[in-house]
Amino acid sequence: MSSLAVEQLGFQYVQAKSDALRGITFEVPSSSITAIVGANGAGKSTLCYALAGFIPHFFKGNMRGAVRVNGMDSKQTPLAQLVTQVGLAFQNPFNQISGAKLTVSEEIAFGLENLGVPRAEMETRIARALELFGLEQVAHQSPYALSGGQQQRLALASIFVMEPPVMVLDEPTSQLDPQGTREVMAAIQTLAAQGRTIVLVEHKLEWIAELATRVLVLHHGELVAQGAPREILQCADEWGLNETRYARAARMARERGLVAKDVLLPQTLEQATNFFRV
Amino acid sequence: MIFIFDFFQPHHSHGTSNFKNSNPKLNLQLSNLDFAYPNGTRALNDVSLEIRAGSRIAVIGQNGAGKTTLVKHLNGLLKPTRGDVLIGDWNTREHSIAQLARRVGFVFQNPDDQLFKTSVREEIAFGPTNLQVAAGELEARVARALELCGLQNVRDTHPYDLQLWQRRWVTIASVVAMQTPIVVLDEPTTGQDAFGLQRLADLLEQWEREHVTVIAVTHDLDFAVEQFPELLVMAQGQVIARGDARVLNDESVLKRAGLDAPQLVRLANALGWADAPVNVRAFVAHLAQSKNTD
Amino acid sequence: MTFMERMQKDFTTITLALIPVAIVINIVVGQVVALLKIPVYMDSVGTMLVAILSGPLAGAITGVLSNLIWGWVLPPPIGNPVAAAFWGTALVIGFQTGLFANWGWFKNKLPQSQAIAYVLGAGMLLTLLQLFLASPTFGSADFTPLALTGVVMGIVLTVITTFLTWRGTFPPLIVIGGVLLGIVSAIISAPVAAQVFGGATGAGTDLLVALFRYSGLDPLTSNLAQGLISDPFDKFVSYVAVWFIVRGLSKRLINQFPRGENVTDR
Amino acid sequence: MNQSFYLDRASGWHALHPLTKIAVAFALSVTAFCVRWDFISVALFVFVVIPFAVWGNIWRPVLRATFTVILPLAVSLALIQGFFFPGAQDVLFQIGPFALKREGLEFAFVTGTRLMLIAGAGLLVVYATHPADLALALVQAGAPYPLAYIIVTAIQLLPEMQARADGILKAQQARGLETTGSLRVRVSALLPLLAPLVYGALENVQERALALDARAFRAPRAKTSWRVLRDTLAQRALRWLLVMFSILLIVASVFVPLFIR
Repeated sequence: MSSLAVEQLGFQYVQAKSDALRGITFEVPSSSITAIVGANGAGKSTLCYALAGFIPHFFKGNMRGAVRVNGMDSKQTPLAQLVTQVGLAFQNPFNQISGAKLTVSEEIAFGLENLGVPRAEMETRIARALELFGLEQVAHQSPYALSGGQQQRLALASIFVMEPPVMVLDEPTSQLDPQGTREVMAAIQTLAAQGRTIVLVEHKLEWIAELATRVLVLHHGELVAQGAPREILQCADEWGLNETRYARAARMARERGLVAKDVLLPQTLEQATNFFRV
Repeated sequence: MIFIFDFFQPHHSHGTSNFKNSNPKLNLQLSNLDFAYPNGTRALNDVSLEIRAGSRIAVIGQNGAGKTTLVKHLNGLLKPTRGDVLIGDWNTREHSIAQLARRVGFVFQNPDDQLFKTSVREEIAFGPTNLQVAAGELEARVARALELCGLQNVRDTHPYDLQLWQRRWVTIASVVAMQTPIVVLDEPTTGQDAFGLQRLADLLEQWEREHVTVIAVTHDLDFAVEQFPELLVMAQGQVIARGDARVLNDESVLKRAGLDAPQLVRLANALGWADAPVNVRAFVAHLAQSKNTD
Repeated sequence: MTFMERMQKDFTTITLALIPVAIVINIVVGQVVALLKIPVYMDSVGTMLVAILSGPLAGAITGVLSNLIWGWVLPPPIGNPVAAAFWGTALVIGFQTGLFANWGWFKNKLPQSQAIAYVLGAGMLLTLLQLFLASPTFGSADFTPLALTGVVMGIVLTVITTFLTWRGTFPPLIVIGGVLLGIVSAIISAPVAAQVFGGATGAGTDLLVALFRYSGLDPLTSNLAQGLISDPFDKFVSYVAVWFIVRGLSKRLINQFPRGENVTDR
Repeated sequence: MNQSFYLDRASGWHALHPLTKIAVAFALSVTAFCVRWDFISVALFVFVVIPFAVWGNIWRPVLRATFTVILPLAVSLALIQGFFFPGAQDVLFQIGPFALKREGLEFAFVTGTRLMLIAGAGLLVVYATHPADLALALVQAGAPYPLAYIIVTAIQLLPEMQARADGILKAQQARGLETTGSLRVRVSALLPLLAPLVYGALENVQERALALDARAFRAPRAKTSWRVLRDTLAQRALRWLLVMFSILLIVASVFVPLFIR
């Protein structure tokens, strides 16, 4: 069963000259990691906003088509209800701190307070979120005192704790160093393993090839390809994606006739090792 | 009163100000550099370094290794606790940041700490205007910066109507237009797609032709080994290795720096090759060679 | 549209996120300007921004909260309990600015000749007000130096804004709005200053109050006169500053605010 | 990194419910306004505010802050009222055309000490109450929920803005902006420094709003709270008494001429 269904979605921001998205149709199966890739300006963030209901409820503009979240039409459902179904986290960890809370625990509690969750239940849920995202050590620190990677994990924890079945993550690692990226990716993997549906926008293709079950490619506001990571990322270079060095080396080797023509380009270390070993 | 900008407090005047704008051969000399933040954190520990004019160096290492602290010394943003930084014949202690801006251009990580004009063009013109570049030349410099950074189509756009990655290009362009003999880039690859990385590579080529010294702090090791002939590896406030991409073949260096090897190094290791190729071309050449010998 | 509907439309999340930022802008800009030792306060720029972008009610609330926080939540040296007493003035600044913005005063739509006429009119009103306050009809002492200063400042501001209007970059009605708002806020502030603080607020403007007292005016009128001299200048300059800030904001952002149309379609 | 005014001390005064502390400050202020005795404010300050401040172990900052606020005010007051109090007769001494009069000084004293008391009482609350607790108490007392958000966010933003201001100063200097030297140089540096600060803060507003909505900030339900405020029956009774006392005093001062100032 699919938790997110997008039909002929289009969007134009108010006073924008052209469409940010056009004719997008796809479904996201439950308990999977779906990656969205594309060059800068391809419409990835806009799509995330639409999936989480911020289009049409937050951004002014002209929306066409429909997004269905567990069967509910996002246009007809109030945002406060949609966010309990689809959680959204985005690039800049600093701006995701509510500002209204003084410690990491309180910050995580913020969403639960808004949903009116009783304090006793909050306690267990916050404890679980702190543990899952490795924030126990800093639970009583100010959110502003954390490192970038910790702040981003706090942002994810704050969404996770509200227990939305679907989590949309818009480039959660773009501001992070490799260490921070690894931390966040590990957390995402755990979430998927626990049955959450993840939609992930990410530039680092090696991670996508490693984690994603499906990949969607956006190009100039349109959905140009979707499918399994290794197949889809074959022509990553044509869409302005940062191809892995494995794929690039393999392509060059293929052009020089050093490897077989019919084998798919490798995207991960493991695939590459097998690819070049034969 | 809050001193939101500390320049309202009394300041001593900095050095003399006889500027020579064209100073093509500026070597950087860092000697016995120590730096501790006011809260006591020791960020640099006895760093001595010489960077010759026209070098292209990537500074790599984990967060907290002292990379940004180091490069912030190169244009006087930070003044050493002990030791000296010489930019050509200028000691950074004796010159204000604004004076040093004639010699060292600095691209910051967060573009929003500096953008304030209502068009990209004006924003790029701000730096050169501060350096008293004449009107005619100013136009030419801005036009050139716009072109090199791929911003011609948005020259009259409001910087905040652009995406973050584009705003980052605006700050790069504003340094390009200052035409300093030395350029420092703090995490230039953040948020860039393949087109952006290619543009960055082209810009590095352009600077190379002009003998501009380029020092970049980056987390993107794949990019660093491909685009920078020289790497400076930092850990715990010290430079632990310096050299070309082959320094990353050394397992102990990677371990001390807490870094993952670049993809090709990892692949070469997995394939059991003795030494790792620095870029895709070298990798394929090595592959071809090994196929031939088989 | 009913009041409740309007409230819901104006108090979007983005408005709520803007209000604390606006309060901090009030404080930061106010402090920096205070350091420059120029005779304006400029401590309502943030309030005015909210009023323009999110409507009069949001502006009024920002004004009140700003003064209460400045007065009672932040400690000295940043905070100053004196500010809290003037919450009423802050409320009116926010509300009035919101109304002006709704009437389209922050847009630039008038034909040039008419625009220049408005600006000249407002400038003359400001200058005449200075003259009147310094004339023997009002007080009884010799106010020549004060009158001279006021008149020169009035003329300088008139010339600058007329020039900007002539160049076509300036909405002339905000100049009138600034002067009007200054008069209104002087009228509201005077009783508070006179009754609660006995006429002194510890600021540089106390010198003016003393001057009017010396001329024989009663406490309330002295404070009123002081306000009528300082406030129109202050609001006039603040409006010009706010207008430049709004002009500098990206359209993408302005469009997200409930009353973004108050400043777009220029 | 956090706001600098709340002082975390383990004292009985700190432990009181925020509304209790506010009620004390309120009753003190009302008394100062309503009771007709020239030394009422001084008496309350010495016999109530200072002991409470000592109890809370915050007497040093409370006194320091009170006098930073009051001193310039008092000087202004003494000069304006001392020399220009309407209808004053009793000349103490003469400086050129100006006469310092007793009635004026008395009025300045009463007004000045009253302001001192109000400031002191307020600071007593501010230094001993965590702003988040204050906000929570207000919301639990029926104030609209976003009020808590606005108060706490505003005070957290201020140090953030100061940190950013430093980054901006450096960034613009690195683009060759001179910020030291003559007044003209400093004034012309103001725009490149203030503008990114203001624009940056404003441009972040949209993402902050997005993050708030993503956390169901506007959900139309009864909210719960993770933070817990300690309240007791005794404190509730005390608050009620203090409020009743204040109201009585106000009413009395209107009807009983003895009380009117």
